[in-house]
Amino acid sequence: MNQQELQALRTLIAAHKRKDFLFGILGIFALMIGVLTFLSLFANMAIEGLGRIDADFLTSFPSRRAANAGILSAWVGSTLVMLVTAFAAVPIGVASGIYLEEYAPKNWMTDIIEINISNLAGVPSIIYGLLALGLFVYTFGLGQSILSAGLTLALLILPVVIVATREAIRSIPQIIREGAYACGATTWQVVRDHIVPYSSAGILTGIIIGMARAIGETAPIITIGALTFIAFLPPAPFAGDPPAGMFDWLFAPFTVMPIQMFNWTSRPEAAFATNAAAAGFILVLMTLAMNGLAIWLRYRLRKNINW
Amino acid sequence: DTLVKVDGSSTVYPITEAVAEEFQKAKKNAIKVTVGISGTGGGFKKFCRGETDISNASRPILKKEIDDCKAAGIEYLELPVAYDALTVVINPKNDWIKALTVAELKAMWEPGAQGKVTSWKQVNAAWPDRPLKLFGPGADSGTFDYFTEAVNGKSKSSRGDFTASEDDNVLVQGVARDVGGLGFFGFAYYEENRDKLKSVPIIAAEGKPAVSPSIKTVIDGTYQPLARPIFIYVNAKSADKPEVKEFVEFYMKNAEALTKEVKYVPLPSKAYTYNVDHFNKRLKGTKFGGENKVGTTIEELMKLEAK
Amino acid sequence: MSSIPLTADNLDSMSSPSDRLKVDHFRHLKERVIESIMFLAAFVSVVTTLGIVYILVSESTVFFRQVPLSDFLFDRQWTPLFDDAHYGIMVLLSGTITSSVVALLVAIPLGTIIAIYLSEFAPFVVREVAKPFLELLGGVPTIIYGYFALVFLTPLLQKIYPDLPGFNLLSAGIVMGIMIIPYVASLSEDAMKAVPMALREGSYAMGATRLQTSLRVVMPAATSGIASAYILGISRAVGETMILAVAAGMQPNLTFNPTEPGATITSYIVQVALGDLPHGSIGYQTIFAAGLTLMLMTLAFNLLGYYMRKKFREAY
Amino acid sequence: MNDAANHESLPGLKAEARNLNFFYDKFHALKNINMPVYEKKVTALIGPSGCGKSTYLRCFNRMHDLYPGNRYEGAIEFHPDRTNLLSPKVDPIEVRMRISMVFQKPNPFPKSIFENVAYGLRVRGERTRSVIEDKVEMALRGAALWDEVKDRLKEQGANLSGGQQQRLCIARALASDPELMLFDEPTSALDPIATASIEELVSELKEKVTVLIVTHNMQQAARISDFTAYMYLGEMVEFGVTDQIFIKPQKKQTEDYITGRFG
Amino acid sequence: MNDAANHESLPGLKAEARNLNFFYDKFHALKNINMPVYEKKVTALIGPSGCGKSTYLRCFNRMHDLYPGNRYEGAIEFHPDRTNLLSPKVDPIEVRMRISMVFQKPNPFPKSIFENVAYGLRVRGERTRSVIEDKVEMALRGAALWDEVKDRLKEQGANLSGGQQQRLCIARALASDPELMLFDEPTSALDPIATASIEELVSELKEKVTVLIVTHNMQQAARISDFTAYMYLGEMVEFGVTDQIFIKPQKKQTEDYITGRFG
Ligand SMILES: Nc1ncnc2c1ncn2[C@@H]1O[C@H](COP(=O)(O)OP(=O)(O)OP(=O)(O)O)[C@@H](O)[C@H]1O
Ligand SMILES: Nc1ncnc2c1ncn2[C@@H]1O[C@H](COP(=O)(O)OP(=O)(O)OP(=O)(O)O)[C@@H](O)[C@H]1O
Ligand SMILES: [Mg+2]
Ligand SMILES: [Mg+2]
Ligand SMILES: O=P([O-])([O-])[O-]
Repeated sequence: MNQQELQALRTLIAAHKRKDFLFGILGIFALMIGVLTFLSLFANMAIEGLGRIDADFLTSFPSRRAANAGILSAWVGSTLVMLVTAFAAVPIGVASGIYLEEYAPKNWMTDIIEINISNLAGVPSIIYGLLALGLFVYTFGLGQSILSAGLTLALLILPVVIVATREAIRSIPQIIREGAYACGATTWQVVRDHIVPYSSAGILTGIIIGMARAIGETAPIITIGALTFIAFLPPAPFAGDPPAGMFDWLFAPFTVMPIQMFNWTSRPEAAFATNAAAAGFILVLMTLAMNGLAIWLRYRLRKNINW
Repeated sequence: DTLVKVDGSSTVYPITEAVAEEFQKAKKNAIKVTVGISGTGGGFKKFCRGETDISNASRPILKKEIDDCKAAGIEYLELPVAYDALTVVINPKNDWIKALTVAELKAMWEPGAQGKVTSWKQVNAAWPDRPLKLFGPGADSGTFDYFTEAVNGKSKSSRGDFTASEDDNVLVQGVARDVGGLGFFGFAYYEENRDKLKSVPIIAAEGKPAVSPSIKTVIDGTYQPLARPIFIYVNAKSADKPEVKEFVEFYMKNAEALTKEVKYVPLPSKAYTYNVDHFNKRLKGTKFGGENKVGTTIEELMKLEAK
Repeated sequence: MSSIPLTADNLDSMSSPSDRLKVDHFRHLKERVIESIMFLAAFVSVVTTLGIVYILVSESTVFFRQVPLSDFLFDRQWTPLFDDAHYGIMVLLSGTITSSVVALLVAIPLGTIIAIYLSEFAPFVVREVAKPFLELLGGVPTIIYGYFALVFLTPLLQKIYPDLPGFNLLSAGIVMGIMIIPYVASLSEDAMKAVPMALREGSYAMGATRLQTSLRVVMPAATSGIASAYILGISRAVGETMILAVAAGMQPNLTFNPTEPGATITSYIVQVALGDLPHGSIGYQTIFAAGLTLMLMTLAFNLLGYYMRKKFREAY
Repeated sequence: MNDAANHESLPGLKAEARNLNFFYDKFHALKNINMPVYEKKVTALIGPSGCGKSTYLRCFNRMHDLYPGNRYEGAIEFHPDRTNLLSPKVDPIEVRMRISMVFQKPNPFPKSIFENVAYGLRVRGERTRSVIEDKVEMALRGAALWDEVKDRLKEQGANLSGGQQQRLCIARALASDPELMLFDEPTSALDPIATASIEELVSELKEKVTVLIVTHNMQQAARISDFTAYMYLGEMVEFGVTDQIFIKPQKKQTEDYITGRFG
Repeated sequence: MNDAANHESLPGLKAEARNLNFFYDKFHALKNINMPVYEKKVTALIGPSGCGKSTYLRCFNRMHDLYPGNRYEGAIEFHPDRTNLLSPKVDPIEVRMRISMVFQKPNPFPKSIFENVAYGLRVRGERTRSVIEDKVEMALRGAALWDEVKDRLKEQGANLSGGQQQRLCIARALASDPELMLFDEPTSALDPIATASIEELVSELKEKVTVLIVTHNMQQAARISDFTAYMYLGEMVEFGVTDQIFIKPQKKQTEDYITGRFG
C-alpha cells in the first residue's frame, strides 16, 4: 500500500471514527435523558419526602392527619400482592414462552397466540381490572383480596414476561439444541438443562420490567377493590394453622403503595403531597429491593454466557 | 371477624376516613373498618350487590342504582353527613372579577358556549379580551353534575371544551398558572390553596348579595346555589349488626368536629342527632326520588329528612 | 447385502418398531404431561383475551343497541357524559394516536440508541449499572410521571413555545416516551447482547468500526428481539392511562396536533370507571365500546406488523 | 451399487437405507438412497461439498425432526429387528440414545468441560458421581483430550481452541456408549496428531460400535473405513468395499473424484 | 530459528513478531515468539491442536482487543515502516483494513450471500453499485463459489452447507484487497476439489498479497507455503523455508511432528 493510498485510508478511518465518537456521545446523551429523568424524579421525591421518612412513617397506618399518616398497610400490602404476582406470572410467563418456542408446532395457532400476546400488551390496565372483577372476584369467588389483586397484576405483566422469554430463547443458537438432542435428550431435558439456563438472563429482564410495572399500578387494583383506609394488617403469611390457615392472608382486604400515593396526591393539604413523595421514594426502593436479586442474578449470567 | 366495610365517593372519603380512624382508636382495634375509594357510582355498584355495609356518596342515589338495589333485595338508610361548598376559583392575578352571577357562569359553561365563548370579553363587555380557560372535574363526577344542574339548569348540560380532571390538585395547578383561568371544585381544595387561588363570590340571582363560600355562609344558607349535601348510605341488613350500628352512631357523634377538621362544612348538631334517630328507626329509602336536587339548604334538607 | 425388494407390505410390517426402539410410554407420558402443562400456561393468555373480549363485547352490544354504529364511527364529537350526548370515537382515537406517536418518537429512537450504546459501546461497568437504573424508570408509578409532565415539563416547554396550553398531549406524550424507554432499550439490548461474538469478530476483522458493526451486523442479527421490544413499547404507549389523565387535559378534542389538549381512550376509561356514574348506565357502557375500539385498533396494528414481518422474511 | 453385496463373507447389517428421500421443504436433498451399514465396521461417506452428506447422516438420528417442513420418505432399517428409524412410531429420543453424533461445527454447551462430557450420562439418568467421573475421564481420553484439559475441567467449554472443542464434542458423543456413531468430519479442525488419535479411536471403536463417518480426506477414508460411499448431488453414486472403491471404482464419476488433483 | 534468516536471496519482510507474548487473562498462551513474515510469500503455521496458532494469528489483526482481560506483550512490526501493530497508538481499525482474516469456524453474517461479500466494500465506503457487483463476483470466483451461488445471491448466507459457508467467508475477506491475509484452517471444511481451488487461489494471491495460513494438513503446508513455522505449547519451535523444514528439520520435536504417523 503506497503512502497516498494509506493517507486516503487514514482519512476514511478518521471519518468513520468521528461517526463512532459522535454516536458514543449520542448514546451517553440518550442514556442520560433516561437516567437523569429517573434521578430527578427520585431526587425530587427524596428532597420532598425524605424528611418525612422515619420509623413511624413505615409503621403507622393511614390517618387524616398527614403528620401521623404512614404506609404500613400499604407496603405490607404491596409486598404480599407482589409475592402472589411473582408466583403466578413467572411460572406461567416462562412456561408460555417455552411452550411457544420449543413445543408449539409452527402453525397458524401459534401465530394467533403470538398476535394475541402482543395485543394483550396493549390492553389498558384498567380493562384488566374489569376482567378480574368479573373473573376472579365474582366468578371464582376470590373476593376483593390480595389473591385477586396479585393474579390481576400477573395477567397484566404476562405479555412482557412471555415476550422477553421467547426472545431470549430465540437467541440460543440452534446448534446447541442439536447437540443436546443428539445426546438423546427429551424436549423437557433440553428445556431444563439448556434452554432455561441459557436464556435466564433475558427472562430475568422480562421479570424485572414486568414486576416494576406491576408494583406501580393503581387503576386495575382499585377496580377489583383495593382499599384506601385500612388500619390493620392481613394475617401473617404461612403463620396460621396448617394447612388452611396458612393461606388466610391471600383472602384478606388490603391496600398497596400506589393507591396510598394516589390518594395522598389528590388530597388538598400540601402535607399529604410530602407524604406521597416519601411513599414514592420508598416505592422505588421497594422496586429495587424486589428486583435486586433478579438484577444480580442477571448480572452474573450475562457475564458467563457468550456465544 | 368484626369488620365494617365502607366504599364509594372520593369526596366523602376524608370524612369517613377520619371517623374510621377515631373509631378504631376508640374501640382499641376490636372492630376493623375499611374505607375504599371507587367513586360514588362504583361504590353503589358494590353496595347494591351487598358487598359493603356503607356507601359514601357525593350525590343522592339515582334511579338506576335504586333499581339495582331493589333487584338484589338491598334496602338502605340515607344519612346526610356534611355539606360541600363548590367553590369557583380564578387566578389571583385576575383583577377584573369581583363577583360572578349565576347567569355569567352560565354564559361561560352552557353547551352553546362551546367553541364560541373563548374570551372573558364575550361574557361581559366590561371585562378584558383575555382567553377564557375553563377547568372542572371530570364529566362523570358528582361535583360536575351538581354544578351543571345549578348553573345551567340541567345535570350534565355543559360545554365540553374545558380541561377536566378527576384530581382536583390538577385543576388547582391549571388555574394557578393561567391568568385567564376559571375553575370549580370542593371547598377544601380552595382552603388549602388560598395562596395560589382566589375564590369568587357568587350572586345567586338578580338583586341578591354576592356571597363568598365559607362554613358560615353554607350553614346559614346564603351561599347559593353551589352548596350541596353529601351522604352515607347504610345497608339496612348491616345496620342490625352491632359493629355497624356502633360505627354509625360514632360517626354521627363525631361528624361535626371531624368534618371541620377535614375542611368540609358540617351540618348543624341537631342534624346529626336526627340522623341517629333516623337510623334507629330504620327509615329506609331515599328522600330525593332518584335525582339530584339543587339548592337544597340545610334547613330544607332537614325538613326533607324529617318527612 | 440382503436385497429383499422393498414393497408396500414389508414396508408396513417393518414400521412396527422393535421393543427397544418403541416409544417409551412412561417417558412419553411424562413428556406429554409437561407439554400439556406448558400448553395450559400459554393458554392462559388466550383465555385472558377471550375474557376481555367477552366482557367488552357483551357490554358493548348493550351500548350499540342504543347508539347507532354510524354515530359511533363518524360523529366528530365525544360527549357521552353530557346532556347533549355525542359518541364520536374518532375524537378519542385521535388523542390516543397522537399521544402514542409522540411517545414512540421519543422512546424508539432513544431506546434503540441506548440499547446499541449499552450493548456495543459502553464499558462493562456502565452497562451493568445503567441497565437496572433504566429499568427503574418503568417502576415509578405513572401518576408521578403525570405530575412530572404537568408541573415540570409543560412549563419547560412553554419557555420554548409560549402558546402551549398548560395541558397538552405533547408533554404527556414525551414523558410517556421516557417511561417506555426501558421496554425498548432493555429488551433490545438483551437481543443484541445475544448475538454471537463470531459475527462481531467477522465484522471487526473487515475493519468495521463499532457503529458499522452495530448497525450492519448486530442489529440485523437481533431483528427479531428488537421488533418484539418495539411492539411491546408501542403497546405500552397505546395502553398507558394515568399520565394522560393527569397531564393531557381530558378534553375530547378531535385533533392530531400534539400541542393541544386531548383525551384518549384510556384516560376516558379510567375517568369513568373510577367515577360517579351509575354502573350499567349508557354513560358507563361507553367505556366498553371505547375499550373494544382500542383493542380492535391494536389488533389491526398487530396484524399489520405480523403481515409485514412475514413479508419481510420472505423477501430475504 | 451391489458389488458390496456380492462380496463374500459380508458382515451383519446394522442398518440399511431403503429408497430414502429427503426434502428440505421443497428442496429434494437426498434422492432415492439405498445403502447398507455393516455392523462393527466403519463406513465412510465422501463427496463434494453440498452433495448431501451431512443431510444423509442427520437422517440416522432424526435430527431433521427438529425443523418443520423437513420430510423423509422411504426407510432406514435398523437391525437386527429391522425397525424403520424414520417411522413416526419410533421414538426419536430412543434412536438418539443409541445413535450418537458429532457435528461438523463443534458445538460445546456453554457449560464446564466436565459437564459437557457428562451430559449424555445425565440425560440417561446417571447420578452416581463416581460413575460419571470415570466415564468422563474415559471419554476424554478416548478423544485424546484428557491430558490437555484434566486440570481445567471446570472451565467453560467455549474457552478451548477450535480443535479442542471438536474433541470435546467427540468425547461427549463417546461418553454415552452408543451402538452406532455418526461423525460429520470429526477431524477437519484437528492437527495430524489429534487426527491420528481420533482415527485410532475409530479403529478401536469398531470392535464394539458401528461407525458412519463423513470425511473430505480421501486418505482418511482409505485408511480407516471398511466401506465407502460416494455421493453426488443428493444421489448415492457408488457404494462398496473401500479398497475396491479406491482401487477400481465402477463409476467414472467416482474415479474422477477420487483421483482428482488430490491424490 | 534463524536458518531462514541466513538463507540467501531472502525476500523483503512484511511483518515480524518480536518477543511476542500473549495472555488470556492469566493463561500465558504465546511465549516469546519471534518470527518474520516475508512479503508476497505464503507462511504456514503448523502445530498440534491447542498450541496457540489461532491465538497467534489473531494477534495480527488485533482480534484479541475485543475481549477484556486479554494482554499483548512485545511487538509485531509491520513493514516497511516497522510500526508495532500491537501498540495502543496504532489504530486497530486501520490494521484490520489492511490485514484481513478468515476464521476457523465459518461465520457468515445474517445477510444475503451478496451482502456478505460486499460487506468489506461497504465498510470502506464504496457505494457504486457496479464496482461492488464486479468485486463481489471476482471474490466469489476467487473463492471457487461463484458457480454454486450465482443464481442465489439473494439467499441467506446461513443456508449454505458448511463448506460453502467457509468459502463465502474467504470471498468476503478477498473482496477488500488486503495486504496481508490471515487464514485459519480455511480448507478444513472443504472437499478435495474445493480445497484444491482454494490452494490455487492462495498461490495466485501470492503475487500481490502476503499470506499467513494455519493448517493441519502437512501436505497442504508443503504444497503451498514458502515458509513454515512449527509451534508447540505456545512457543515457536522452528521457523524456516518450507522445503527445509519438511526435508531436514533442525529440531527433533519438529521432525517427530512432521513425520508423525501422518506424512
Ligand atoms: N436448512 C436447509 N434448508 C435448505 N437447504 C439446505 C439446508 N441445509 C442444507 N441445504 C442444502 O442441501 C444440500 C446438502 O447440504 P449438506 O449440508 O448435506 O451438504 P454436505 O454434503 O454436508 O456439504 P459439506 O461438505 O459442505 O458440509 C446443499 O445444497 C445445501 O445448500
Ligand atoms: N478465550 C480463551 N480463554 C482462555 N484460554 C483460551 C481461550 N482461547 C483459547 N484458549 C487456550 O489457549 C490455547 C491456544 O488456543 P488456540 O485457539 O490458539 O489453539 P490452536 O493452536 O488454534 O488450536 P486448534 O488447532 O485446535 O484450533 C489453548 O490451550 C486454549 O485452550
Ligand atoms: Mg456437511
Ligand atoms: Mg485454532
Ligand atoms: O368520588 P366522587 O363520587 O365524589 O366524585
